[in-house]
Amino acid sequence: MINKVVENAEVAVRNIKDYNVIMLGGFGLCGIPENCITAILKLGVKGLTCISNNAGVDDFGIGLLLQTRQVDKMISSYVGENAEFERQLLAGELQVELLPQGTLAERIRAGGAGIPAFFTPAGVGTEVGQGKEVRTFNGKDYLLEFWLKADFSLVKAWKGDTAGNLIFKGTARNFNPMMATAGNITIAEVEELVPEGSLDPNQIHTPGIYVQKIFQGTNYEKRIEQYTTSS
Amino acid sequence: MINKVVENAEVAVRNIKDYNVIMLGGFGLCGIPENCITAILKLGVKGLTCISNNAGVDDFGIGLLLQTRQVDKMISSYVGENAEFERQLLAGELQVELLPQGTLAERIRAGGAGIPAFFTPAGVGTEVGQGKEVRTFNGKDYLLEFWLKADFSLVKAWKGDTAGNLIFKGTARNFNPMMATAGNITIAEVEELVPEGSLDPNQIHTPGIYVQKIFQGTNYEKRIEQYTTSS
Amino acid sequence: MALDKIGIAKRIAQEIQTGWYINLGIGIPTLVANYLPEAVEVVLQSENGLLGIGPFPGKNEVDPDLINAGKQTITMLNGSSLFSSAESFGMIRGEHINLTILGAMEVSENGDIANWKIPGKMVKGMGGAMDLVASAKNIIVAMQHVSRSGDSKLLKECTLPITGLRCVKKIVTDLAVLEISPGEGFRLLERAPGISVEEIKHATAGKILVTGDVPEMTIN
Amino acid sequence: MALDKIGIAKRIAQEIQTGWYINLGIGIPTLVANYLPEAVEVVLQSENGLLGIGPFPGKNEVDPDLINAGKQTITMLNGSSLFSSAESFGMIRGEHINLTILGAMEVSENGDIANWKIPGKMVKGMGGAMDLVASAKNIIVAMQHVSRSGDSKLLKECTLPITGLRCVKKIVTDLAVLEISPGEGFRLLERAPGISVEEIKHATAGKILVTGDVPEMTIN
Repeated sequence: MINKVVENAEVAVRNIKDYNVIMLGGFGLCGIPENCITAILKLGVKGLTCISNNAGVDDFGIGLLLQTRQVDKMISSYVGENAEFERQLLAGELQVELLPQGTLAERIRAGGAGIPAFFTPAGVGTEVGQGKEVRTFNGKDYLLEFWLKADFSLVKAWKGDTAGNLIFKGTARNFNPMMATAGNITIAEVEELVPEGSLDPNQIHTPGIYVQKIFQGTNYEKRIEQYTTSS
Repeated sequence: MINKVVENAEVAVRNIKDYNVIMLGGFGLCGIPENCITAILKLGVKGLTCISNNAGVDDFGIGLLLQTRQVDKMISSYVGENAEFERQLLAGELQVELLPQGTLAERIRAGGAGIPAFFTPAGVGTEVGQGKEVRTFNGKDYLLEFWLKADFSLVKAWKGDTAGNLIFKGTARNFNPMMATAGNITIAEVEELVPEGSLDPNQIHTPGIYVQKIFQGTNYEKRIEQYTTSS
Repeated sequence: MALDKIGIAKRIAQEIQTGWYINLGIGIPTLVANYLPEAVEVVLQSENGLLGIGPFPGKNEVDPDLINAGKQTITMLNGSSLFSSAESFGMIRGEHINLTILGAMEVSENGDIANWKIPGKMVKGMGGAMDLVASAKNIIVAMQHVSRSGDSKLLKECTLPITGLRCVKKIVTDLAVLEISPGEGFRLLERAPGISVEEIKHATAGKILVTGDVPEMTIN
Repeated sequence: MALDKIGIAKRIAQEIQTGWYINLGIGIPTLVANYLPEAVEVVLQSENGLLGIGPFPGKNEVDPDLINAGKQTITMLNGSSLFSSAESFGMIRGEHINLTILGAMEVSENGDIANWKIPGKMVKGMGGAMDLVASAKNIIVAMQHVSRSGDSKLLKECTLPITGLRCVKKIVTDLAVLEISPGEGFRLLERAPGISVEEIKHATAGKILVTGDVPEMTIN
């Protein structure tokens, strides 16, 4: 099958350019493409538009790219807990577009699935609905929302094979599968890269067709935001 | 967890009424709810609208319900190879709405996912597009299509647990997962019913929330339409 | 005496029926899970991709790849399932969730809710709240009846940016249980132990409907 | 001499580049898989939910739960993946498939295709064809140049119900290889061995463009 393996994160991200639109998987710090973020820091591209449910914390995840001022715009649903983010936003240095989480997820899914627009009830009558087309179906109002696509999608999976097939683990799946479908180039970093034929075809979460580059990630920190135990 | 198990197909389908809209999973004869179809034959309800990619063959699958004249209308994408179907259609005894296969799949997915309408390129400029709203996005024309829902969805899975979680096998998955989400009542028949906790949460194709009734199927025939071998 | 957070959670727990799938917001709603009667069998959804939230993990069970929507480490139950954010919000928009319990900064007498933004202060974002309130068949709000500065949070109209219109069904506060009676106002259903109807009326800026004797809540 | 079905399949196989994901229609298109050069690495999609179609099974490997879109029993390859019909057509509509090869009853000189219905005769349905032709970046049609009754299938305008508008890129028939030159007509690229330009012109009802010497196909 077609082999998608590249050597490492630096090689994988090297075609990202200034002002590109990039999607980054993850919910909070769970399931984020840690290696790709580090490689983008090193690459030094500027003016990025980042589509990601959250914006990381001050010193981890997308927060690192905010510190280096590589991001011009964030499209997210929740950006709490990030002081540098707040500073840049209030200083007018960062554009922010906030979307309902389900609308964000569905717009990305639509981008990958060739659906240019769809109707959703989320945000009707709110700031989110301002300027958007409203239509009534069965007596309920819905907003017209458009697909989202990216120049590059950066996703993190648990296991992946050389053909680009991916399996996620736990709630680290979150936005990764949709983003994998919506990138012009999708780069997958995986905790365990295995030969094709090692994964059960029936258990693949993201078919390899969506993935252009895959590499074995290293040194995963997997930082926990709210360490909570029963005892 | 909430237990969805019922005794058998007869118990599962007994609330289906005359003139209900029912979805039936499967592609050709692969992954069809054999036990539910037999139970509906026995139940004798009439005037059904059946949403299914295909209409079975003369003497198997939905073809059986056509023979007994229990079906008033079919919504499908491909209905070849069924002489009784052809006879009823030409005699005006059966209404048929043909849809592009991807449109059918997406309309069902939309029904389950609370998306009342979406735009798709399939069918623009064809009979399928007649009377439908056309809109241009990025220079390409798209049709507005609406969600599909059903009174009952009948799906067939490989394994299922008492909480209603389902795993499909091979290409028997096809329309089953979306239909499971779009039925007011979804009935799942499975080849192997296992206790909750037996299936890996990471490998579930259909979460149990979509399934109202589940039962252990029996005597699967799994008829092959085009038996083809390399030798 | 006004209820504490645990009291509010315990009262909401009484609303829950066996067989329901439930989404619990951050804060008081999360506490509700701790006070469900043993016989009530429900499934809790976490909108980041899990059905069947279990208890918090033991110290040796903590898994950074398994968190709830509040980013807390959690566990799964037998019968749990994992899925993507698109599937998760498909479940929510498709009205497969029976009950949503969430906090609010303001609720209006027609059921509007505001809980995502305070202009001029930091905007953290709406997360999944707008999807949840736009779709849920049954929404219970858990909140304090008045703000820290003493203003009523039950208003004729919301003053903060709206999260969703005409969606709240019931409100459980430290003082009362009320339901939205569309076109009429807040219908007072129960009083917190020792709280008078007059005190509740005084704390409610929106129109409040009181019919006959209003019983006191029973909280165990 | 006009090509037979295998000849058409062999000629189309030459169009295929390594790294492509391809959807093959029923009939001649399915045969193309048999004539791909060894060095060309492609992945075949079956729209009922499989990437990585393998050879037909041995008699002991037949699995009724594993079929292609033509309902034939098949096998999988290492690296295959399975998915739902919604995901499958998401792949198709989202233009993740590099090439679609399908049969046709008629093609017009602007690239319209008709292949799903003959009014008055049985309607079998369009299956996935309308989604495929509305979305594919690259569509090659495999068909006979003229019908059994001797009528050209390459027309100024289609007479049968349309499957898709302005979508066909290239046509490989028993007589010729042609590409659609938008706004101009069918551009003749290659002749079948021993077939003259005149014969092809005669068999083509739509406008045909011939520039310079038209080479003969090379088929191994």
